[in-house]
Amino acid sequence: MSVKMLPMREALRAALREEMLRDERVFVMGEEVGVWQGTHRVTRGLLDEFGAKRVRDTPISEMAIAGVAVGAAMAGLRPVAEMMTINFAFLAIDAIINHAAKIHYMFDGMFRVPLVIRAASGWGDQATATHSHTAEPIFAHFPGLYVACPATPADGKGMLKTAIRNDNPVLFTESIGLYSKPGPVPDDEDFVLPVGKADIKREGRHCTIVTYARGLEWSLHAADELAKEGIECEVVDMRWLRPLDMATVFESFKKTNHCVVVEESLPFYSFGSEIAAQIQEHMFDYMDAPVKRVTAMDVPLPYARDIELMALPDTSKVVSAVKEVLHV
Amino acid sequence: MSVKMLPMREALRAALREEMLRDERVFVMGEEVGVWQGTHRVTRGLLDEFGAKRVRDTPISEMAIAGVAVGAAMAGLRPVAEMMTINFAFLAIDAIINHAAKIHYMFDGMFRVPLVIRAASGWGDQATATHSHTAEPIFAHFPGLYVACPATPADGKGMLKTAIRNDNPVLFTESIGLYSKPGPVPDDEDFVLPVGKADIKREGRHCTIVTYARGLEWSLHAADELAKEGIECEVVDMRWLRPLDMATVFESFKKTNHCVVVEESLPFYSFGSEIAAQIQEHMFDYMDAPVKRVTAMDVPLPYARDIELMALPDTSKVVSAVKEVLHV
Amino acid sequence: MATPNKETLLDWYRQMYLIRQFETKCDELYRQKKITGVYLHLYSGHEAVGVGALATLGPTDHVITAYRDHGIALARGVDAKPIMAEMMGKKTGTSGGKGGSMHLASREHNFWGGYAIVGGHLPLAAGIALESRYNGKQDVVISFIGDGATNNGYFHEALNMSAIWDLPVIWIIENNLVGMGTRIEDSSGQVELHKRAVGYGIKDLERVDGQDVMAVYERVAEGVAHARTKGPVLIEAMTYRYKGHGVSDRSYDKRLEDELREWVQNRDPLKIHERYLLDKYKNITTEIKKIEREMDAVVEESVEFALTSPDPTYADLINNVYVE
Amino acid sequence: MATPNKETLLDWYRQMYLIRQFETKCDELYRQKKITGVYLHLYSGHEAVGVGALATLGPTDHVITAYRDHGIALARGVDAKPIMAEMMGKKTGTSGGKGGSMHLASREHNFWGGYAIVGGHLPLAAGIALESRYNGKQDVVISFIGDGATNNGYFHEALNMSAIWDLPVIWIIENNLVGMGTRIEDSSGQVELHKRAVGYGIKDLERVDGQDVMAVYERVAEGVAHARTKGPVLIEAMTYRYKGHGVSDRSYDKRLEDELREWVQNRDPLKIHERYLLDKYKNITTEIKKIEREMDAVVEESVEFALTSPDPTYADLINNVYVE
Ligand SMILES: Cc1ncc(C[n+]2csc(CCOP(=O)(O)OP(=O)(O)O)c2C)c(N)n1
Ligand SMILES: Cc1ncc(C[n+]2csc(CCOP(=O)(O)OP(=O)(O)O)c2C)c(N)n1
Ligand SMILES: [Mg+2]
Ligand SMILES: [Mg+2]
Repeated sequence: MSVKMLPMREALRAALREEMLRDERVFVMGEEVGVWQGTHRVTRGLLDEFGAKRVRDTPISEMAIAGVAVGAAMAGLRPVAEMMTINFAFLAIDAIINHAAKIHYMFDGMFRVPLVIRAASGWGDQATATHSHTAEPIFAHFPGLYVACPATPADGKGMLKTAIRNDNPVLFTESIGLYSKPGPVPDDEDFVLPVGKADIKREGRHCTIVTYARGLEWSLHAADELAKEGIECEVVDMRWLRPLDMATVFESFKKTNHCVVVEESLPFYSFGSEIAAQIQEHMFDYMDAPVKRVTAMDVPLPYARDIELMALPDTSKVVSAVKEVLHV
Repeated sequence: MSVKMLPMREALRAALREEMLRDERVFVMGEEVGVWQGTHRVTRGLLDEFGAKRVRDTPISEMAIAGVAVGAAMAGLRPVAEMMTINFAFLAIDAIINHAAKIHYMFDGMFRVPLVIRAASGWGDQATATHSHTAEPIFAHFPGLYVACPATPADGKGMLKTAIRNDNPVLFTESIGLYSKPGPVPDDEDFVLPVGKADIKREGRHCTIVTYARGLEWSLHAADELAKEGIECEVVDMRWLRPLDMATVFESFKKTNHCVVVEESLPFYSFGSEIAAQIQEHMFDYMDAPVKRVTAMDVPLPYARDIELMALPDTSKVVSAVKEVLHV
Repeated sequence: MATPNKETLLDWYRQMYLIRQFETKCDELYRQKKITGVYLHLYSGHEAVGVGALATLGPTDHVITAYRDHGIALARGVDAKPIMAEMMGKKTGTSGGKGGSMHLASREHNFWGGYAIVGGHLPLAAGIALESRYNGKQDVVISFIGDGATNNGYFHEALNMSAIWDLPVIWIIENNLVGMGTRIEDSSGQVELHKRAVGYGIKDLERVDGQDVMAVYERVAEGVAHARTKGPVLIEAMTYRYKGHGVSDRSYDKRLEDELREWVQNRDPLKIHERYLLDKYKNITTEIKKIEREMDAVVEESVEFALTSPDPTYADLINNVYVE
Repeated sequence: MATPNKETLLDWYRQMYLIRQFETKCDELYRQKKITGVYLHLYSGHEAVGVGALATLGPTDHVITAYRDHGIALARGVDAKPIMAEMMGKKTGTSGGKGGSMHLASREHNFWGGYAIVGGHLPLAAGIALESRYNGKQDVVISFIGDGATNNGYFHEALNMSAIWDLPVIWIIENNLVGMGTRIEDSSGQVELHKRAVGYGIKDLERVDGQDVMAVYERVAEGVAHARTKGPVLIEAMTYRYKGHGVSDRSYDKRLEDELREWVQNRDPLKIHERYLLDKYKNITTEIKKIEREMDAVVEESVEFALTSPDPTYADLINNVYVE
């Protein structure tokens, strides 16, 4: 299997393109996905290649984008609907959690909703309070939905292909901060990754860092720095917020007995809350120290660059947290 | 101060009425709040007393109900907007979290949004998957908003009055399961309760039960049952999911060294997650056992009564959880 | 469009009568606490809209509606037994007892369901229509809409999207003058709701008397013809609900007793159609009575079936959350 | 409605020129990385809409808009200095550097802000108008709306609510033919957006040439008169954006160079108004040039002010989350 270096956005595009070639029922819809070539350029070139039937520009109608995609999926198509950013997905949250995520159950299996909702997520570019959400943990609160949050181009490709082929609705978030980051990507049309499987991105024995999406970069950099001081971190990339692969976390924790959770999102009722709650619940006897969380600060996010960056997690905050749990 | 026995809905109505009498700027708006007398009868009689200017029936337009209320609040009124149920508040979540909760910060204090959004929350009446949310923890994820969730008629009255007088936007949820439950309510126009203060509803020394809203009833009943076996539970009613009064929880936990969290909502990324995460983080040395969570089951909720009730927390589940953390 | 023959006209009567009896029975069962829960919205009074509209469709066409869905399911030909079983939350119900009254559906009838979030099914209708166009089919979708639902963002976005993509949807507003308790004058700046069509460049098929099954049939047939090859249409059917908003929410309607009496006495869809049949065909009374007795039996059987059906179990509670 | 005198007409030119220069400077500063971030949406090309519309208002009236808000702030009389400081995220900015380009506002000018969620400010406009009616005032609200925003649920719900409550809002669509890259024909089933008024029973004041400040003024004045005592109106102003959607999103516009050239050459609001002034008044060139130099200086001063202003600090990051 050959491998290419691709930035995240191109890895995602490759997944879309391959799945569109593979299955006539797969189509893309959303704001500016066609003529404009995609706000984040993920869909660049697809309109030219596949035409307006399969690459559908929509009005600024988030409720309908999600809702129409649900209907089309029920009827047998396999829509990949883009929410330009997850901020606007709030306008579609009813269609996503009350329709996409509930229809299979509510009609006891009569209908399926094989739908992917892609949404760019994250902040740090002065996009200000309304445009700086990383709200995927909120969506992952609700059963019936899968929530995929890749951190590397290879995972991006493999997980998006999985999401498209899966018969369940998937919210697929793409970190804005990762779109341009390159990584090796398998050049294989059948490279798919299992739903709900976490991945150990670095092995180590002193502390487990649990993270996802953009948090992986900060975590790996922190692990590099800490390694210089002889502290070996195991970095678990959750990849999916639902289903949540706690087995992999527990396995790691049994070895390290220490844990830091790293996320780009807000602190309360969030990703880190759930991970920490589950660790203390199921790994109590293995805990040498409390789980610490590194998150965004609990404020609506401001425009001015310097103060915005103060609110963002970063490598040094992860390093400090690991040292704190290890008491070094 | 005299006290009256009132069911929750009447305690809430008394709060609305008193505040409307006290302050001309306070008005009520929402679906069916006027002519129909309120879906849950909380606003019964208010249209007759205050007229259509101050008791405003709206179309089925949740986005606009919340958004218009935000604008009116910015301009100096003090709207109390009703979302018939929190399920429909999903349609207004953008207006609530991106507008109500962010405007004060985003314009650096230039505007204030003294707004209360009331929403009935909860399930157990065969309302089915789309109509059975208890999503207040999701809203409490976002800074800029207060989230109030009273469990007793007295708290309902005092907290609603506080919410109306406060200059910040408050999501005020009312448990459907509690509307008809009576309790003693101070008959005092100036009975207000502080924002973000938890309340110990029962003292005890063996195990702390942290809960809110409808969970209080199950918790108190469980505490009664457990008391018969000599197990004394301290029941902390959080009352506000934001700000979250962890100090009261920690105080109790230092004494009991054991904790069970009880909530009507779903398990993942929720209330119990946050409480458990904070306890292990700040109270590690006091923990004799992991915190256990009693929640709804992680399924979209079904119609059929028997299986619906299987998914709901109840007293016996709380009793078992307490025994489990106490190893008895 | 062929004028319906006697058989068809009688069949419409049969359907309307079945719906009326079914709903009356549901009401009774609710009061007897054999149907439980908080939501049960009866179609009594609306029969001619559902029956007339669905009479225009072929089996590969599609239907979708809101929570006031019993009559739509019956008019689409779904068996009364699983419908009644669903009311009682039984395993044999259309949705295995998990959806309840508001969430009836039948995949084999291309009846895509009742939906309880006001407006929530409107984009679903457009999505189902998209599949038809996408796959080069001629199938159309009828989507019913309450008058109250037309003020919701979903209405706006879904109708607009159906317009720009020329989707084959017949949007039918069932205007019964009221949301739960809010009168249309108090909820819509434009009380002639069909006029909203112009905002989307959708063909406006105006108002039709929703109590006259023949009028509904003719107007919707015109809409179906347009939708099949061109694009969406909007029709506003004027109707009335007889049993309040839902069975647990009737108090307010007391105030409207006069209005209700007027509709029941002078604009009842069953009476109007019966009179039409009596005028047109001699000696049809016997046939009508026979049909009525048959439908009474269908309803009774459905109750029997539902009452004796098993409840769902814990296994049902946890299955079908995801497709495995 | 009095015909504007020379002073007023010159003042409009002054405002439009100021906006144009201010935006050109912002563009330059962005390219020099003195303004940073991803969002900066320039008002160049739209000047006559904002200036003509706001000329109809008194100081107690209200204005609200979306993220393309620099021109609206300037036309409302907000000082260029804090506006420019906000672009640079400075403590001295209109929003203390926390809102940025998309969130300018000034309480004392009753300018309620720019808002970045498409459609999100429309119900806010209605709410502000509600306060006016509630308190028996005569103040009106002008709410600008992008053409793309008219397809969003907020538009529908807010306009309808303004209609049923007779709220004093002048809804002005700034139709620049495109959302980000989506042409209006591809986003709206009804390309004459003002026709949506009928769906809400709102007074339809039709299309107006948004490049002619006088035409805008007259039409909006009519709208204001109606709104003050009666209810909402809808106006569609045809305009064009010169600098792409935002400064970081210009690529696509290359395809539209011909269209852009046509608007700049033949329909530029500054040129149209200058020609009008030159036709009407002799020897006005000197006055115009003088105004231009003054406004150039205003822009330069604003840059100087912004560049030398302090950044917000950690204390600002954490304050004003709540009113204490
Ligand atoms: C989004 C949303 N808001 C509110 C409700 C509560 N609700 C249920 S039915 C209804 C009235 C709907 O009226 P209409 O559309 O006219 O339908 P009808 O009941 O008259 O058939 C309301 C407000 C809901 N289910 N969904
Ligand atoms: C709800 C929402 N969806 C999408 C966006 C992204 N977005 C920002 S501006 C814009 C286009 C708006 O076009 P229009 O309303 O015509 O205003 P214009 O930019 O032409 O002034 C889009 C899609 C957003 N900010 N909010
Ligand atoms: Mg109705
Ligand atoms: Mg535009």
